[in-house]
Amino acid sequence: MTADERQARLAAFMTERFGVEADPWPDGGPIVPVEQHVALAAALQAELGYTLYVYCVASHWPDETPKGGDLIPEHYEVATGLRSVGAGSHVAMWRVSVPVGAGVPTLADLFAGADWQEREQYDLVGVVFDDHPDLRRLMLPEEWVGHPLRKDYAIETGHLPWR
Amino acid sequence: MNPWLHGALYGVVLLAVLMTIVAWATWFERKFAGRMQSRMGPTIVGWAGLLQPISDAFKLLQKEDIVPARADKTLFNLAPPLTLFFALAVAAVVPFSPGLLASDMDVGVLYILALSGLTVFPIWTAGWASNNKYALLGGMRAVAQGISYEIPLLMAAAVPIVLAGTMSLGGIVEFQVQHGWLIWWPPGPGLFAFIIFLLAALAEGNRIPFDIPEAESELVSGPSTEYTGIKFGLFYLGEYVHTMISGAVMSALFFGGWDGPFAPGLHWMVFKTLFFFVVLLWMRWSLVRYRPDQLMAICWKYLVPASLVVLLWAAVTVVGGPA
Amino acid sequence: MAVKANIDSGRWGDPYLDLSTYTADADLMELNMGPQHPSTHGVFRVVLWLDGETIVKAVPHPGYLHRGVEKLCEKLTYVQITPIVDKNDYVAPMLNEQAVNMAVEQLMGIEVPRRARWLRTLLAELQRVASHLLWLGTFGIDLGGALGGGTSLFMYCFRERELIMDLFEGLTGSRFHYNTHTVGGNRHDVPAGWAEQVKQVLTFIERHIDEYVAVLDHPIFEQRTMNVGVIDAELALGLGLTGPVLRASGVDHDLRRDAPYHAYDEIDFKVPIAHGGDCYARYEVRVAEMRESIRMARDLIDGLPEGPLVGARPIKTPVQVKIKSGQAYVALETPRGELGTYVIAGGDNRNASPYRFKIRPPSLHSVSALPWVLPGHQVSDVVAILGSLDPIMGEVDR
Amino acid sequence: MAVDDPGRSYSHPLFDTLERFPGLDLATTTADKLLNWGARNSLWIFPMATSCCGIEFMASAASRVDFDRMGSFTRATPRQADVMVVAGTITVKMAPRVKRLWDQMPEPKWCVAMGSCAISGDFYRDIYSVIPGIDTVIPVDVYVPGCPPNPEALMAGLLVLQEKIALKTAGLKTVPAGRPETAKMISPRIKRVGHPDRMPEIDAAQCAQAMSLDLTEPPDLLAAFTAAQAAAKAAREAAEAAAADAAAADEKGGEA
Repeated sequence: MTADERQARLAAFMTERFGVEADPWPDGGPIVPVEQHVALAAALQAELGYTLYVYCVASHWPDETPKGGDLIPEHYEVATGLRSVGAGSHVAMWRVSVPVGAGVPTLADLFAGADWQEREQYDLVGVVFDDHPDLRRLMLPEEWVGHPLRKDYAIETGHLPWR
Repeated sequence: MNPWLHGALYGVVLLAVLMTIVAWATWFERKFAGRMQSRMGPTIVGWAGLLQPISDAFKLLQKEDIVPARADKTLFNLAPPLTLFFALAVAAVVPFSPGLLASDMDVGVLYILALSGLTVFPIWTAGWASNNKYALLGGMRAVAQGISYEIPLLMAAAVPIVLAGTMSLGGIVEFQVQHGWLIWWPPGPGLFAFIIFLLAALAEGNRIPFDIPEAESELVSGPSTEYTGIKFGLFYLGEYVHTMISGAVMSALFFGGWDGPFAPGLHWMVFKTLFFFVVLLWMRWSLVRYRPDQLMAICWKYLVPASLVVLLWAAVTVVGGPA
Repeated sequence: MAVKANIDSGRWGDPYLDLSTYTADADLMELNMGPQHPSTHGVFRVVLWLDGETIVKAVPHPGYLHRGVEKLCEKLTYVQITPIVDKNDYVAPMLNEQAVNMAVEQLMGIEVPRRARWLRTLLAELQRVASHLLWLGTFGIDLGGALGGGTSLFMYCFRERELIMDLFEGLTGSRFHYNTHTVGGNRHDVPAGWAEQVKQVLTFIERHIDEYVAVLDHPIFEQRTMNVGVIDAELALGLGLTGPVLRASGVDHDLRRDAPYHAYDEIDFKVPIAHGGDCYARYEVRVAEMRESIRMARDLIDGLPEGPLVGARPIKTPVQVKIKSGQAYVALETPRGELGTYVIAGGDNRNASPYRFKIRPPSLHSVSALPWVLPGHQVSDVVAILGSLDPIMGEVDR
Repeated sequence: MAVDDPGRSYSHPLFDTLERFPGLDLATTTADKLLNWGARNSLWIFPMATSCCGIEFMASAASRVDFDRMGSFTRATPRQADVMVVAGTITVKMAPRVKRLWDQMPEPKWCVAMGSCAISGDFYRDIYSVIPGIDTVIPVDVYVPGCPPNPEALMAGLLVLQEKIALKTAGLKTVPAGRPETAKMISPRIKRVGHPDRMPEIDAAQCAQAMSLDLTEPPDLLAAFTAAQAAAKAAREAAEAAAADAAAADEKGGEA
């Protein structure tokens, strides 16, 4: 099966099972309700053969008012990617959006690799993952204050007595 | 001559000669390893880097002497000299040519085995006294390894004793001068005993592939991790002396000691000793190391039974065989 | 669910083991390996709980080289990012450059000229050989120690690696961080006589690979690596392991063949796999890959097409590369596995910077296998397993 | 190096004994030359290799460059090393460990900062987690610039270090080199070790954190640091004003 065929099958599957609009299919995958995050990953892993855990990317979006639009409140977006293995390998990607303070359900029960990836995103971006077995900082020291990849974190923040 | 005076004089001379040889043995090892690895080795300090060992010694001499705060100070300071002492003490009974030895004990071989059994104690002491987990692990490994390999070492050393009918090292060499080297004659037990002895001596001397107590890639530097300056230098020296002396013991036990044509006995003995030193170096720079449990398995599963069989073979040979 | 079942059945080690429930014969010993340790391949720390010499639980701590590259990239323009990502996987910088430039090209819809695609493929394969050589050498040190046979292997491997560094220096003027890829093509064209030099070097290395295999072909090496650090296919997939580590677990997956980019769909190559899942299988796969890469590089240098290295509208200033919006995930196969770049466009500098720039490092996933694999092994196996995973800390921590 | 070094800060059984006998001065002066020769020709290296420069460091140990030629090789434990080669970026998480390992090395010891990350932090210098140059933590003797420096450059750096050690016997001053702080480069908040403006509180806090490895930012240090920076700025402005006044007075005097 080629990557295009897989993409078409994925779109059909997600429309059918999770009510995601197949057209237009945005870059980075469609936005899926948070409650369906784990169910979707489990279905993709078990039924469509997306068994390779690829990435988990969280991004921070502060309050923003686009021109002539309404205020988009501060939120986190977590993008997840799973890959099918072998010929015509294809990445199934989708995103979930959560307000600051709310958590994203963890995928660590399905994919062992989600453990560290989610810890890293928690450490750097500040998204909390609910029911994570071991949610600690991964990159920065335990005593660190703040989450550097948030947009309100200054890049040159000092840390006495070292910098 | 008064045996005490003789022993003292000979000891001083032997110490001076041995230390000089060992100092340049480190230079030789670095050159040799360099050549094996398509490098040059030391070239800048002195002609062909010949002054490198002296430079290292002066450097080590002036380094700060650190004793870790929570170390056991007495034992910590005692371990390095003891290492060197036990290694050197073995040299007392090694005959370099007829009559040229500090003391021709009747129980020379037993004395060597007893002392080489003791060599693990300073290592263990160092590991325990350093109050460092890597050193402790190294010390524990050294003890486990030392105790296990003591048995095949002893059994293998018993083969020349049985064949020559004496425990004096000088006597064993004398026997070989008359009857031929033990590794060849009587055929069989000598050769196998030598292989077992070589493996066990490698393990006793903590050389690759059996250098698990030091194991730089796992245990940083093993028992000597916390030692600075000249104390580390003593460890280093002890290791080389031990290697050198085991080469000498091997040539005395199995390769006829000073026996050889054309040249005086001393030359032959030194030549054979250095030859074994090079063989050990060669193995060191071309093999990777075993894991501790595999090391134990080799000893208890293969070497101990094999050494028993070889010893029995030797006994049978003596009673009814060609000797 | 699946993860927990596998832990409970004892197939995988338990990273979440509660030590108070563990009953040892004597007290457990807590051993801290790193962050400065001779064989942690950089600054990496593993805390081990030992029962005797057997590992009960392992807790790795990365992050000692966390340089905030992702935050820095949000401040820089797309063109400026290229030399920054060189320093992530510093053993294969070429592929890092390619990864970020491919992502930008995809977002902007730029077509790369055929010659540039072939040259990129060639550089990627040469870099793969160099990287695997470095891995083989350091793996030797891990097993044989800094004062032993391992060092000899290390020296041989570095001798050959230097030749590839010379090739890159001849092409780009720099030994290490090349900055030779740019959005839409390559900066440096092949100099005169370079192709001949490449062929000579490849012949030389190919001959010497047989020597390394001969050096390692003895029972000690086999005993140290066989059945040590076994990662089964299910764990490897769940952890997101890719590249040689995944292929050593018996999964036939290679982005070069399965999701072709550059010129990989135009050339013919085999993807070596092994089924053991242990350190020896990973060694086998990497050595086979080295041979295959040399063969590919030879084909590539012979078939290098004529033509321009950059497109019709070359990028002259950094601010020319502007992307209003969009997200893209682009991946390629580095010597360590799938290196992905996730870019959310539309950031600072009037859209000339990314809003969020995430690198998906294969090494981080490899290292995350440690707590699952290490329990039950000995202290000595830690260095063998860590070495066989081939992590690069610059990439793990970024 | 050490015998007639009045500033010797460490204990050594041999030298301590020698110093008790004043008549031995002459002998020790001669011996000092020999010891210095030994020290500079046997530089055992402790590689603080963190990133890219670490690979080039390995290349310098390998066949083509091979610093074993001049008697240098690497030791994995700081206790047996003379030179710490800091090769690569040092992060806030790593810095206390570097400091601690440096403190574990026995005197006399030297530090080589290899590569621009270790020298100044390079382009990571403004990032929250990277320290702007290793010389804000430990004193550096030789800087080897490059990103990363070629193996030959590291070799040259070690030769420079040898010359520097030799100068010590000739009675010449060997203070740590000190990175030139040009006008264009923004000087880091924390001054390098030995800089006249460096606050002693910083030293104390770095030592304390190197021992405890607890990286919490000390709140009182932050307040003191801000106050000291303000005071230093005021003093600098006052000095500039005074200089301007003096220049003006000179001008007036010239006119008169």
